[in-house]
Formats: sequence, C-alpha cells, structure tokens
Amino acid sequence: MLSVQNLTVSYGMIRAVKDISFEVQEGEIVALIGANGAGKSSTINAISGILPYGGNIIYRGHDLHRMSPDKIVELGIVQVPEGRGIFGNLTVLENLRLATWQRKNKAEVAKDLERVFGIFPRLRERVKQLGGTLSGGEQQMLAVGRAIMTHGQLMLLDEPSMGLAPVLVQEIFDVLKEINQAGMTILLVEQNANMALHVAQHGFVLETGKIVITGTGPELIENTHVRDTYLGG
Amino acid sequence: MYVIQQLINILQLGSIYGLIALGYTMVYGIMRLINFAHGDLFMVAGFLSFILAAYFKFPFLPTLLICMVVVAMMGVLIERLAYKPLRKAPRVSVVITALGIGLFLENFVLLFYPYPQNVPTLIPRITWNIGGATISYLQVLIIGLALFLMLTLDLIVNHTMVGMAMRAISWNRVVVGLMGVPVDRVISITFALGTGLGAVAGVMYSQAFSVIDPYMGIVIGWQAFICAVIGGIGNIRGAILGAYILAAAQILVVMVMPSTYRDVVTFTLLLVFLAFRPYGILGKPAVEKV
Amino acid sequence: MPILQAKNVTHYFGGLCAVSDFNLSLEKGELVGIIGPNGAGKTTIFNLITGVYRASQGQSSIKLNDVELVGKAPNEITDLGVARTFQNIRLFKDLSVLDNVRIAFYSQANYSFWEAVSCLGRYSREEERIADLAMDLLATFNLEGVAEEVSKNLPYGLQRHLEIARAIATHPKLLLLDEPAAGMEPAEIDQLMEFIRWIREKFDLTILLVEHQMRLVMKICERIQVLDFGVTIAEGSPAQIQNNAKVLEAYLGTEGVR
Amino acid sequence: KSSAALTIPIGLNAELTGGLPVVGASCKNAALMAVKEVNDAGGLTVGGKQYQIKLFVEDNGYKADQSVAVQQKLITQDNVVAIVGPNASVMAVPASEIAESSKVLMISPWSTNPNTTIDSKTGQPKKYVFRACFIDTFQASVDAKFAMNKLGAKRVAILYDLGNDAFVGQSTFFKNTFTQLGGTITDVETYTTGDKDFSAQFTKIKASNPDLIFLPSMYNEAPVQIKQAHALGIKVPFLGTDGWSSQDLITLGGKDVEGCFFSAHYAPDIATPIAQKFIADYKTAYGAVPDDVAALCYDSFGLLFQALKTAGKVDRQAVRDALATIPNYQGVTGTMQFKEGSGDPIKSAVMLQIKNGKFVYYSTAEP
Amino acid sequence: MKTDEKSGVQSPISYLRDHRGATGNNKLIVWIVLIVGFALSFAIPQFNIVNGYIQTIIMYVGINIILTASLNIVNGYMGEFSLGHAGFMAIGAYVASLLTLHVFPSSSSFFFFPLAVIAGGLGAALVSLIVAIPSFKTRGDYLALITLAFTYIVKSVIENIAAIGGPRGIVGIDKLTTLPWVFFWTVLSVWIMRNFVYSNFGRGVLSLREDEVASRLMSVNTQQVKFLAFALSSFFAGVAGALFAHLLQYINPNVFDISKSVDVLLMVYLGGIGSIGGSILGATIYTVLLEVLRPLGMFRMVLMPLLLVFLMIYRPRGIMGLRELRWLVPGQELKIVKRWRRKKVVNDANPAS
Ligand SMILES: Nc1ncnc2c1ncn2[C@@H]1O[C@H](COP(=O)(O)OP(=O)(O)OP(=O)(O)O)[C@@H](O)[C@H]1O
Ligand SMILES: Nc1ncnc2c1ncn2[C@@H]1O[C@H](COP(=O)(O)OP(=O)(O)OP(=O)(O)O)[C@@H](O)[C@H]1O
Ligand SMILES: [Mg+2]
Ligand SMILES: [Mg+2]
Repeated sequence: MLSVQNLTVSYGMIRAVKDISFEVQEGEIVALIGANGAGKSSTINAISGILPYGGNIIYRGHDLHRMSPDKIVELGIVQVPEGRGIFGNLTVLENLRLATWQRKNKAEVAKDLERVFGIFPRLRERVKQLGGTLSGGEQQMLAVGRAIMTHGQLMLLDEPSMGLAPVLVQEIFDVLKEINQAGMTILLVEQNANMALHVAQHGFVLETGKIVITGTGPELIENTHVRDTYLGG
Repeated sequence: MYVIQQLINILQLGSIYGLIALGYTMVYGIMRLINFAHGDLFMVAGFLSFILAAYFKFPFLPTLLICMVVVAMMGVLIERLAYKPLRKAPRVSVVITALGIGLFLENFVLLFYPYPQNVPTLIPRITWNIGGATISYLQVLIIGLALFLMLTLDLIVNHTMVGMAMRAISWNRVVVGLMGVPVDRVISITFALGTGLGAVAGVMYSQAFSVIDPYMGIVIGWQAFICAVIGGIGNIRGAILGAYILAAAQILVVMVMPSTYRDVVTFTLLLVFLAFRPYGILGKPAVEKV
Repeated sequence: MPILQAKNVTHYFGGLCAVSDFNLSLEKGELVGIIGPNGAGKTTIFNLITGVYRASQGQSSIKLNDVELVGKAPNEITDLGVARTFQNIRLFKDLSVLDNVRIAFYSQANYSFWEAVSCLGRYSREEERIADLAMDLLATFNLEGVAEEVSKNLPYGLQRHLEIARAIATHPKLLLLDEPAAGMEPAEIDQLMEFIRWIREKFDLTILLVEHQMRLVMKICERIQVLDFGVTIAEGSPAQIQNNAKVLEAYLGTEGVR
Repeated sequence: KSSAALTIPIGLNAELTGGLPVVGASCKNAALMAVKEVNDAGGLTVGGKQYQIKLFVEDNGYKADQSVAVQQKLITQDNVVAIVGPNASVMAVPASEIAESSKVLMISPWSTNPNTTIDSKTGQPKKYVFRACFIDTFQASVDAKFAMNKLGAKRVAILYDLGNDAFVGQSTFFKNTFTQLGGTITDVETYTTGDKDFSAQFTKIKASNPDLIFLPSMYNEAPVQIKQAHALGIKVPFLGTDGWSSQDLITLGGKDVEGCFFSAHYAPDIATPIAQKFIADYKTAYGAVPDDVAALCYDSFGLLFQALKTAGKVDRQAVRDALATIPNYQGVTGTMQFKEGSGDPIKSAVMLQIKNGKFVYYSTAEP
Repeated sequence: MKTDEKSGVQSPISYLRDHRGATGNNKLIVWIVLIVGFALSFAIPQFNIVNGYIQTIIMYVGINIILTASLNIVNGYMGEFSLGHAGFMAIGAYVASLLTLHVFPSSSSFFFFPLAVIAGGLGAALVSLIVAIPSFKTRGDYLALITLAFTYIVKSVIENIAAIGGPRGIVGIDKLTTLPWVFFWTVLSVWIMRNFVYSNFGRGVLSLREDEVASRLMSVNTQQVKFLAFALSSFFAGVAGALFAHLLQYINPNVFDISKSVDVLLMVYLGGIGSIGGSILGATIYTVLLEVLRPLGMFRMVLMPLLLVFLMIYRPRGIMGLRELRWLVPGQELKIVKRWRRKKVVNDANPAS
C-alpha cells in the first residue's frame, strides 16, 4: 500500500533520516519505534508532505513527491501529529468538522461523528469547549477523533500515547485495533514500544535515522536489543 | 436636530472606518499579520475608481466590482510574492515587509498622480431632511454596506468551512494541511476577501469625499487599525464596533469641547479603556494553557 | 511542620470546576506523586501553587513554610522557594543553554540597575559568580558541554534535564515536576528515576510529581495522591494505590500497572 | 564651447515628495522655466561676463531634517551662490537657520511664517534670509478687513488645521483683527492634517449660525471641506487664504467652490505684461495656469538674477547685499522691495473670487 | 575551543557560537577606534575634512544609531512592537530645547547642554511609564496600539500648549549639537545599552521575549524588567530627540509624527532585531542609502521600500538577525566557559581550596 524507498530527510546540514526503506501492507498495523530524535516524526512528516525529502514515497501507485499535504490527504493518508496539533481557538466540534473538508457526503460525516463520540464520550461532553483548554488526554482523543473524521485509508499516528493516563493508553490502543479491524491501515510511531508491538503485525526500529531492526511484532518483542532499550527489561 | 445630525455624522465616519478595519481584522485574524499595506491598497482602490470613472466613464456598480476584483487580485499577488516567502520567518518580518509594500504603493502612485484627483460622482446626490438634519443616499449606502459586509463576513468566518479553516490556520498552519485543507488557497481567499473589502472602502470613500491623494491611505489606515484593535483585533464584529466607537468618541469630543482637544481626549480615553479591557471590546487574550 | 500545606484549594474555569477542595500536606524531603486521569486537574494544581492561576480566594489556602502563597505573583512565589517544570517544555528556545540557566538566577544577582549599565561596582564580580554557579549547575547535570548551544537544538531528553536544571537554579525548597518522563522510553525512564532521586539528595529538595508513567511513579514516590475531576479519590503508598479499586477503575485500568 | 562657459550654481530646495507634492512641482516647474529663459538668452551678464545658470534641484521630502540636509548639501557640496526655497514654513524655518549661519542667501518663495526671516533670539531680521511673499499677519488682517468691509460679515466662524503652523497663525491674526473691527467670532474649530471628515465641526459651526466661514486651508482640503459643509446645509460664503491658490482648487471643488473668496499673491486675469508673458509661457510649457507658488518662485529667481546683475560678481555676500537694496522690482506678483534691513518684501495682496471656474480679480489690498 | 562532546545535535545558527573565539585583543581595536573617532570628530569640523553636508549626515547617522539601538531594546530584545518612539523623541527634544532656551544661561552651554540632554532623556523616561504600565497587562498588537495612541497624544498635547509654541513649534534653538557631542552620546548610549543587554536585567528582557510565563516562574520580576526596558529605551529616544532639536534648531510637533517612528522601525528591522551591532549597521545603511539615492529624485522613494522588501525576503531577521558584532560583546561574556574550565582545573588540582 505504502512503499518508502531510500528516504532521506535533512534539516539544513543535519540529516535526520538516512536512506531508509520500508513498506506497509494494506490492513496492517505497522509500528515504528525508536528513541527521542531517532527520526520517527521526520519520516512521518515526509510522508504527509510537510517536509521536503530525498528518495521516493509511493502510495497505491501514486508518487507523493512534491505533493502538497492536502493532496496527500485526498489520496487517503491522514496523520495524527505529534503534540496533537489541536486548533486551540476552535471548539471540539469545529476541530472535528474541519477534518471533513474534503468529504461531500453529509450523512456519512454525521455517522462518523456519532462513531467518534461513541469511542470518546468525553468529547461529546465537551463539544462546545475550545480545543486549547482541553487537558492533554482530551486533546489526544480529539486528535484521533479528527483523523477518523478525515476518513482516510492509511493513518499515520505520531506517539498517540504520550502524556496519557494508563487507562486511556489502553483505550487508545483498543480503539486503534478497532479501527484497524474496520479496515484502516495504521503506521504507528511510538515510544511505548510495549503497547505498540503488541498490536502491530510488523515493526521497525529506528536509531539515529537508520532502520536497525525489522520484523514482525512478536519477533521484535523477543529481540534482546529491543527488550533492553525499548521494553524496559 | 443638531444631535441627530451629529449622530448621522458618527454613523458615516464609523462606517468608513469600519469598512477598512474589517480588512485589517480579517487578515490579522488568519495570518496574525497586521497588514500595514492595507491602507495603501485602499488608496489604490480609490485611484482605480477614479481612473475607471473619469477616463472610461464607468457607472458605479461596474466600477465597484472591477475595483474589488483588481485590488483583491493585487492583495493575493502581494501575499504570494512578498508574504509567502516569509511563512517561516518571525511575525514582525512580515509586518515590516507590509510597511515596505505600503510605502512602495504610496510612492508608486505618487509618480503618476502627484496631484490630488477629483473622483466623478457616480451616485446620485439625493438628500433627505429629517427634522433639520440631512442625510444623503450615499451615507445610507455606506452605512448599509458596512453593516451588510460585517454580517456577511461574520457569517463566512464563523459559520462556514472556509471560515473554520481560516481560524484554524491562524492557530497552526501546518496541521491544517493535514486535515486536507489546501492552505495556500485558503490564505489567498483570506487576502482576496480582506483587500476586496479595502477596495469597497476605497471606492465608497472616494465617493463620499471625492478628493483623493496618494497619502490618504496612511492617516485613515492608522485610524482603522486603531478601530480594529479597540474592537479586539481578529474579531469581525469588533472591528465595526470599534469603528463606531472611535468615530463616536472623535465626534462627541468635538461636540462638547473645543475641537483642539479632540485627539488628546480621544486617545487618552482609548488608553484608559485599554487599561480596563486590555484586549479590546470583543477580543480575548490568546488562550495559553500552561 | 509540613513544608507545603494546601487547604481547600478550589479553582473554576468559567463554570468548570477544575480543582475542588484539594488538600495536600508535604513534609520536608518527601517525594510525593499526584496521578489521575487526563483533565483531572493536576497541572491546574501546579499552576495554582506557582501563582500562574489565582486560587479562588477566601477559602483556598496554600502555605509554604507558613507563608501564604495565594495572591502572590509567580516570581514572588519562586523567590520563596517553589520551582517547577512544564508539561510541554517551555525553555527559552532561542537562547543558549547557559542563558536559560542564568535567567533563573535573576533574583539572586546582587547588583543594581546603575551598576549594570555602568559596568561598575558589584557588576563584574556578581556576573562572574552567577556565570560560575550556572556552569557548576550545568556541570552537575552533565550539560556543560552544550552550554553555548541554543536550547531548542538540544535533544528532547536533554531539554527535559535543562528544564530541571533551570528550575533548580532558582534555589527552590520545593520542586514541582509536571510529567518529566513524557516521551521517554523505558531505558531513559530508569535513568530519569535515578536522576530525580539524586537531585533530591543533592539539592535537599521536597518533590511533588505529576506523571502518567506508572513505571516511574510507583517506583520512586513515597506517597501518591489520586485525583479525578478535581477531587481526591485516593491517597496512600504506591502499593495501596495499585490495589485501590476506585483508582483501578478511574485511572490504571483493568490491566493495572505494567 | 561648453567647457569654456562660466556657470553660476543655484540651489532649489523643494518639497517634491511628501505631503505637498503640488507645491514642490509648481516650484520646480517655475524654477526650470526661469533658468531656461536666462540660459537660452545666452546667460546672465554679471560683471561683464556671460554666465550660464546651473540649477541644483533637491527634494526635502516635506521633512524638516531632510530640508536641513539638503540645505547643507547645496551650500557645502554643490557650492551654490544662493538658494531658492523651501516653500512650506516647517521646512523653511530650519533651512533658514542653516542659510543664516553659513552666510548664504536664501529666498523662500512661499513661506509666510514671520519666523522664517526673524531671528527669534534677538527679534532682529535674519541677514541672509528673504522671501518673495507677504507674511501671515498681513494676509490675515487683509482677510479680516475684507470680510467686514467688503462682504459685510458680522459673525464669522473659523475652521483650521491645528497641525499646520501657517494656518494656526492666520486664524489667530484673523480673529484678533476681526474682533478689533467689532465683529464676532461665533465658533473656532480645528482638525488635524490628513483628516477627511469635517462633518462634526461643520455641524457645530452651523449651529453657531455665522454669516461667513473663514477657512485657511490647502487647495486640496478646501474643496472637500466646502462640499461637506454644503452637504450639511451650510449656505454662507467661505473665505480662504493663499493656500487655496492652485488651479486644483477649482478642478477638485467644481461648483461647490463657486463664489468663494480668498487672498492671494497675484491675480492671473489682470496681470501686467510681465505676468501675462509668464502665464503664457508657463501654459505652453506645462499646460496649466501657474499658481501662486509658481509665480512666487519665478519672482524669487527674478529677484536673484537682478541681484546678481547688480552685484556685478558671483559672490555670496555681494549678491545678498545687492538683493537687500533692490529698488522696486517688477515681478509677476507685483512690485516689490525689501523693507529696510528686513527680508520681508513690501507688496500688496489681492482678493480673488472663483467665478465660472476661474480665479477672478476682485480687489487689491495695499500694505 | 570548540566543544563537541555531545553528538547528533548541531545548531544551524547559534548566536553565541558567532562570537566564540573572540579574544581580549578586540578590546584594543575598540579603544583605537574610539580614540581615533573622537579625535576625528573634533578634527573634521575644525579643518573641514569633509563638507558640512556630510558632517550633517554623519550626525544624523549618530542620532539614528541612538534611536535605533534604543528601540531595539523594546522591539528586538523584549519582542514588543512599539510604534511610539517618535513620541519619546519629541519629549526629549522639547524638554531639552526649553531648558537651553529659557532656563539655562546660554553662556556656558558646554556645561549646560549635556544637562539639558539628560533632562530630555529623563523626561522621556518618566513619560514612558504611561506605556510601561499598560504593558504589564497586555502585549503584542494591543501594546502596538497603545504606543501608537501615545504618539498621537504627545503630538496633540504639544499642539495644545501655546506656551511651548503649539503647532508653530520652537524656533531659534541654539545649534549646540556638534560632531564631538554626537560622537560622545552615540558611544555612551551604545555602551550603556550594551551593558544593560548583557546584564541580569537584559537577560530578563530576553526571557520576556521568549516566554513570559516561564520567565516569571523562573523568578524574573517581569514588571521591573518591563519598566526598566521601557525607561531605558525612552531615555535614549529622549536623548536623541534633544540632540536632534539642537541640530535642526527648530522643532514642531509635525517633526515627530508616525512616519518618524516608522523610519526608526525600519532601521531596527533592517539591521536585525536583538542586536546592537545590527542597529548600528541598520541606522547607518538606511541613513546613508537615503542620501546616496538622492539623485534618483522621486524614484528614490519607490526604490527604497522595494529594497527593504527584498532584504526582508532574503534575510527575514535583518542584516545581523539575532547575532552580535563580536567586539560589542563584553569580554567577560565570551570567556565564561573557558574561564570556568580553567578555574575547575585549578580547583581539581588543589581540592584543599
Ligand atoms: N526543525 C528542525 N530543525 C533542525 N533539526 C531538527 C528539526 N526537527 C527535528 N530536528 C532534528 O532531527 C532529528 C530527528 O527528529 P525527529 O523529530 O524526527 O525525531 P523523533 O524520532 O520523532 O523524536 P521524538 O521521539 O522526540 O519525537 C533530531 O535530532 C532533531 O533534533
Ligand atoms: N485555561 C483553561 N480554561 C478552561 N479550562 C481549562 C483551562 N485549563 C485547564 N482547563 C480544564 O481544566 C481541567 C483540568 O486540566 P489540567 O490541565 O489541570 O489537567 P491535568 O490533570 O493536568 O491533565 P493531563 O494529565 O492531561 O495533563 C481540564 O478539563 C481542562 O480542560
Ligand atoms: Mg517525534
Ligand atoms: Mg497536565
């Protein structure tokens, strides 16, 4: 579905991502794990068209090079950005509605809205509250909710569990599994490798801009290096 | 009659201020940019309407529409050429660029029209007499237009998808793209709307005061900026409210005391007002969660 | 005598009661954790203690060593000995690491405006003293190598360390840490744990900590207070909290701590 | 032959950009014309030698500090013998200080502020500063008398620009003279430079019920003001000052300014042969009737050339001395001669009326 | 002395890195420049080394440097957007001129002129409270409005006071501003502002620009810092105004309108925010360029803004952009890490001390 070939991302002189290649198959959850500054977000942002890059990214036969973010969304790639990226001056409802910019079918939008509120009842309570005043966890729910509203086929998630209460982390991962089963392909960037690798079919470990280990979820969980640094022994 | 006349005066002056202030607020609300070139685009619209009416003998409506379209296109062009390269730069760099663009427009027009020009009257001079006070068709038109545009804009910004996207852009431009919103296009629409409004103001102003000169954008532009901020910059209704308040203050001061004190008193009142409402009438401090 | 004593602290955002009748008592040298679901009001409590928000007056009382903090300006409270870090890192991004720390010495610089602008009197001596103190502090945090780096260019983990260093530069008695382990992987969290213990000893601190990483909370906190909807729902040792049914339901989830 | 030609450098310090571009442009036009005439005629004969005039035109941007810089530049870099300009008093006053301290002759065509030629420290006239126009006090008293005696006004209201020192002066002097003559000032209103809306002021003025409105303002402001007054139902006549004297007043004002009076430096329609030639030449060259500033600027050059001839040598001091004692110079704007030991000329003012889209001579006021 | 123990992170522009490696012998150069400059400032008018016009322009450059650097404190270092500098300049100009005209005897102006200039500065600093106090509550564009309103108020108040000339201004001010004085005041102002910026208070100002909430929580007394920054900035605006008045010999309220503020603003951002060196360059380039382009006549005013726009597009942070000229940074500041290391080596060698 998504094929990343020889991706390189640089910030001025610094190369954050160095020539990595990987693939995501339709219907999978793929985990991308790595320490702080490994280049995970850079990879994701390159796919979403926010960052210029070298190499090729092919999505369902479309070359994404030089495509603007909105065109990429149109193709069906949605991102839940790191730090959530909630629009603080918009209400919860407006945040959700904005994500449906490219959708014409009102009835489906309404259905998806109900679905989001079903998954996150807290959001329903807060529909009129400004996004900026939500707590961290509430914002994360909203961010995932927004991605659902965009109705893409491939969801890129950048550290969805950051700053969330344990119960919510569980919930979010449950939700991810659920939407995955409903047909969404997911590329998951996580620090919480434990959770991520348990839901993922495949995983990659990124260290200082390079993919160092590749494997299926269970394989990675068994890997000693992964156990030591990312799963906490 | 005296009081009624002054009230009409307030409405007319306030509406003129308001028409320009709307453009300021509009662009500010989205781009967080005080577009100091706005006053000068207003001036350009005035000259354009003069050229169309005096040389090509266009009637009012075509003149207004052409001015709106051309100036809106100029606004978009300026954004593309001068502001867009600065998307990643500090906010003030864009403000300074805007000041530069404004100065350029002034002096450029000055090259061709060093003399003030008389804009032909395009709107029938009908006046009505209400108990000794006079009000003209033009005044009614200006007041009506200001209120109409305010409501329309308010509708656009607060109740449409484009408006929502505009507000979202003001918060976080990058993430808006991830929602599938074509950011550059929305920004262009914003500038088109904002400067288009400035053009309406320019045309109406030229009709109301008939004499135009290349520097007219500065004085009235600064005043309109003040209105936009009093109302709470970025807030559409606030802009009109601020405009009427400034107009009322200026005229009331003249009414009750020697007009030499007008500026001192008006602006001191303004400072006192801001001491109590530091973010204007309808403005809110930027929500910042610590 | 407790070093920090908060009584009946209440705070509303418009109609929303973010914190209600919150009570807390910290003994000197303690390391206490506050946990609770997102939006429970934890950060708000930090903001109330440090004066960023003003607790509803009349009933609320927050005392540091018997000095009332409610109603004081944030910098006054900092001067009294409360320092904090932020949930979302708030370094002075465009300034150097050294400057970040030196700014926190603001009220410890002993020279006047006149001495500053004329380069006379205590100016040079004090500047040297502060610079050395700042460098010493950076060295203690192993940051001396990046002293002249612009802080926004530091790796995330180091930025967290720098935030703590900057807080300690204000010479606090009480340190408030808001999610210091956010975005860290387990190996890093273990290091951070050691680090927090170590600064507590080294700088003789009382620490109040908000965190969602149970790995950290359960291991280093001596006492935990659990908040939900602004109300304390449980209090006790990590072991007690881990088995508290209410907490399991509201916060930890059925799987408990992993 | 050009290399052998002797030249006399003369400076022009004008407000080509900024708030008063029309004044600057008229002044420059007249200056170029004056210089061209002389040069085309083979040059100026000074002390038996033929000189070409070399004109240095500088823009002061309608800013005081630039006016000073320009003045310095002309004097010290271009080594001019004398300077014409600046026109507006805000520029002319600081420039005059430079001229005075550098001992270089300066003639302001149009600065009517008394301070331009007076050393405010000593109260004595400046030695090197002259002007080609009458001063504000004279003009205002002419207007006041005219209002009272010719127009029969008893109750006058005043509107002026608080930010413009010339108009502030004219209003004050007008008020003094008019009340001394027994008239009543019903209302005094002000505005700030750049204002476009005067409705509040006129509404107030209307309520004070005057039978004439004294409106010392600029040619580009007066039409707007009068139109607004008419729109508010004010029907009394308006009386202006020399700020009005630009053809633009009529272009901009149209029917609204019809019938109004103002005091001016010269009357294009009853001009002397000298003036008629000037007007005709100016029209051919620039396609417009010369305004006051153009006429005064042309006269300033006329005075200067006359002084150069009289002096007999190209020397700053000599030229100055010659100018101070010029007898009855016949200029476009009338006969002039400088008061003993002063830079202010003795000359008359004219009252003009706007009739059928033209400035029409009405009466003359002798000093 | 590049310290690269850490790996992985490099900074694009580290403003401190730019003056890393600066050494003490810069001091010598600075002293030479100062002494030669001072000597020249006497010699130039004395022997007419350059003509009066160029002398005037040099003096404008000096005055503009003072104005630009002082506005940079508020707009660059503190990160506010003040539009009111002309207002403070006006106050300085009026106070000083009234003193030299009516109060101080004109005989010993050598002694009294500096007093008048200082008084002008103090007057402006005092009035700056009007702007400083609202700044406790609001910032950004609202403060921009307050400063703008302030300019209007100053102009209008002066126009309303007949005793100080009203709209007609003050004429006949003695020409006391001379090249040596301008040189002296420029050097002094730059030196004092430099000292301020590199002091505890200056760091406080910087922290306000970066993050006001964090800076209060890091014990910075933000009200004190704002107050000092505004006062210092306006003080030097007042000083510049005083010098300006005694150079022009004539002032009136129109001289200090918004366009004057805008001029200074342009110079600040041209040179670069948060950089005194930038202000010096910005003021010099802007002033000189305006004169150099004079022969272009009307086109000058079309060209200048275009140049500015291009500069902004290619160097959005101005010529210097947050960096500082090496010789303007106090030597002490440059040597912190080095000195500390040396000290540490010594201490480690004899732990007894
Ligand atoms: N805007 C930027 N300018 C310069 N360097 C950057 C920028 N953004 C990221 N970097 C650098 O690029 C590298 C990779 O960053 P990236 O954000 O992709 O890491 P990450 O794996 O997502 O880390 P984290 O877990 O902290 O989110 C880091 O060294 C970072 O310092
Ligand atoms: N400035 C504000 N205006 C309105 N509501 C606010 C504001 N700040 C916080 N809130 C609300 O108060 C509640 C408590 O917020 P707080 O930030 O204290 O939560 P928290 O416990 O720190 O959560 P998290 O663990 O997600 O950081 C939340 O519901 C939040 O939406
Ligand atoms: Mg990341
Ligand atoms: Mg929190």
